[in-house]
Amino acid sequence: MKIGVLILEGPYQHEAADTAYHFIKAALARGHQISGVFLYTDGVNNANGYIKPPGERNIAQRFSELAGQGIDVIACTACARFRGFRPDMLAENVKLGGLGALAEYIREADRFVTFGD
Amino acid sequence: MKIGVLILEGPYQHEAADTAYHFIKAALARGHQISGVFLYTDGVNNANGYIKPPGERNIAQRFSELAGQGIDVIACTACARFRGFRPDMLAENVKLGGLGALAEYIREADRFVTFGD
Amino acid sequence: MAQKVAVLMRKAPYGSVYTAEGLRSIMGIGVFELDISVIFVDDGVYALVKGQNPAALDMKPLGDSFPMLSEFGVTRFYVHEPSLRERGLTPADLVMEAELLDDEGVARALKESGVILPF
Amino acid sequence: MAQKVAVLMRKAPYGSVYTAEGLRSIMGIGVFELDISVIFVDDGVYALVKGQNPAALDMKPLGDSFPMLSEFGVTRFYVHEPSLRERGLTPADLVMEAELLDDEGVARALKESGVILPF
Amino acid sequence: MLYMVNKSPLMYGSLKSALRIAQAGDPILLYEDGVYAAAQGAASEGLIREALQRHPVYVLQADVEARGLSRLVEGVQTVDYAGFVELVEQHHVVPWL
Amino acid sequence: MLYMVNKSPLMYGSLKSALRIAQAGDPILLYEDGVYAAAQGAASEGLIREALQRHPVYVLQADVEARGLSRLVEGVQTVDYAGFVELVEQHHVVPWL
Repeated sequence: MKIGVLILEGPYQHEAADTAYHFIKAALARGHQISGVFLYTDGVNNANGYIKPPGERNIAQRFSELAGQGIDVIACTACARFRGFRPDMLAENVKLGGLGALAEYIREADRFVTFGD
Repeated sequence: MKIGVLILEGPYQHEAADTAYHFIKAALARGHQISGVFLYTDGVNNANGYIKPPGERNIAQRFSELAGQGIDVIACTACARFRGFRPDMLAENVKLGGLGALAEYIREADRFVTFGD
Repeated sequence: MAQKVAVLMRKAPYGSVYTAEGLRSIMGIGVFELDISVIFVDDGVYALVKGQNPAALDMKPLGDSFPMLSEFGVTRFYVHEPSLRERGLTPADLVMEAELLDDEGVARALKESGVILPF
Repeated sequence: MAQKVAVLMRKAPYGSVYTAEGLRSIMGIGVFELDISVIFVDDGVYALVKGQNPAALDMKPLGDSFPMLSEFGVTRFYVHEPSLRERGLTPADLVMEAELLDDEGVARALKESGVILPF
Repeated sequence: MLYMVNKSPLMYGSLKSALRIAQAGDPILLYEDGVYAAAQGAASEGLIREALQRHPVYVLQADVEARGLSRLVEGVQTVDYAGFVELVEQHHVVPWL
Repeated sequence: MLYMVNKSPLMYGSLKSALRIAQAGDPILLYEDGVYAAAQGAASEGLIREALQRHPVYVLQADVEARGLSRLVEGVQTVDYAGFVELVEQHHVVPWL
């Protein structure tokens, strides 16, 4: 199946980005495809490549790794401007994009799951 | 009176930083002093000088302005590292600092108010 | 056939950004051949209350934007009637006409859409 | 005399960062001559439940850290007994001994501290 | 002590929980989404009427206006941000987040 | 439809609200802080027992373990992330955030 994912919260403050990651890993392990991961509102902060949590899980790196495996991970451009998130902050392989990407992930997906608070 | 302020949420996602700002302005207008504003957990994101919300209130600018008036505004260093918030992102006059600053604001304050979710 | 999407609004406006971003997401994806309905349940019904004025918060009013979604091809609006009633509201308190649904009606409206976007 | 601070824990651990940061804030400010008490109310009591194991979430366990706060000079721990009972828990389920308080006891503990830090 | 509640009463338990702890005479400030608790005719009206028997209850005006709340339960007092500060002058603060 | 609930039942109304809408047979997944609803002896036990009359109820194992929940209400089924995915294969998803 193709599964689309939307994330509405940033890293660490809420469990949403963690749950999304573990879900995506399990979906891939079961042979599914991910039509895309759209990072919306505070969710864009999960794409911040400068995240350096001493001795803890690195949430940005997780999404960067997923993107490195060829999964589309897009952070909302407008949300990024609201949050002072600049293109140079993007974790490797993650991109900025508009809501058209979300629409595309929805259209392509057999299932769509949102993680938030 | 001296009033200390703690903010636990970032900009835009929750009203906390808005309420804190309007409260601080009103406190100053009534002749009070602010012992300090400590930005903790996602609250550090209120200090992001790159915030550029097209046609909307600029929450980082608000805290930068308060800091420019001589009010101590400190964003938690450790939280910043967790969130990929680097020193170059700091809005003017806002500083990074440890929990010692929070302790100081508490010790000096006649009243202490936390804004969060 | 266009993919059906239900935007499920369950949160109150202004206290958090979700109502505003739910609205913005509808405008953003509405132009891309999706068949969108909007369902207001629980505190989500507050989004449609008349007379919202967040000027003192320096925010933009949200209520009046919902009727304008018809310009984006969105015309199906559903309100969970028990949620409205429990909040002391009637359809006359809302900025627009919407189809009133009971519990089962909401379940049906959700089921008709394969994709649910919760805000 | 040291300023009295009550850290008020009302939220459940792991679902959000507040428990972890409440804990960290106590260690961070505890070294600066503040007289800190910790009050667990509502879902906050879950922070003290024995046997927490977030290994599969790749997070650090929190419960066992609270007893260690005595190293930071924090020795007053209060648990709202009705919150505990409503969650099917007893003091034997907790990682440490804490003084059980009723509604009025919590109000009194809060009142004794001029500063409340809510997490 | 000033108990501050910022969540709506029908989806969140924070108002009920704050009222359980607050002692008679302690003022309650409803702000942000907490102001919905003061709405006339809502299922939460009984809770606020009970609260008014034991507490002064305030709502923050900017939050009331933002949400288009036109009919408030009788006895609830409206304060602006200056009034909020005045309450903080008079009381230590318990943010019931 | 798979109804997903991630909030604790005593401070948040989301489980109650989801159960009001979900139709008989719709599975309910408790995850994140939602897993507390499956705790034996909690004031929410009645709600879950009622839910079990009409719905398959699942809890996410990693979240249960993290929180040290040792006694679950009988009838609640535990799934790991793979089981979560399996539920998503079988049903469209309604995240009741």
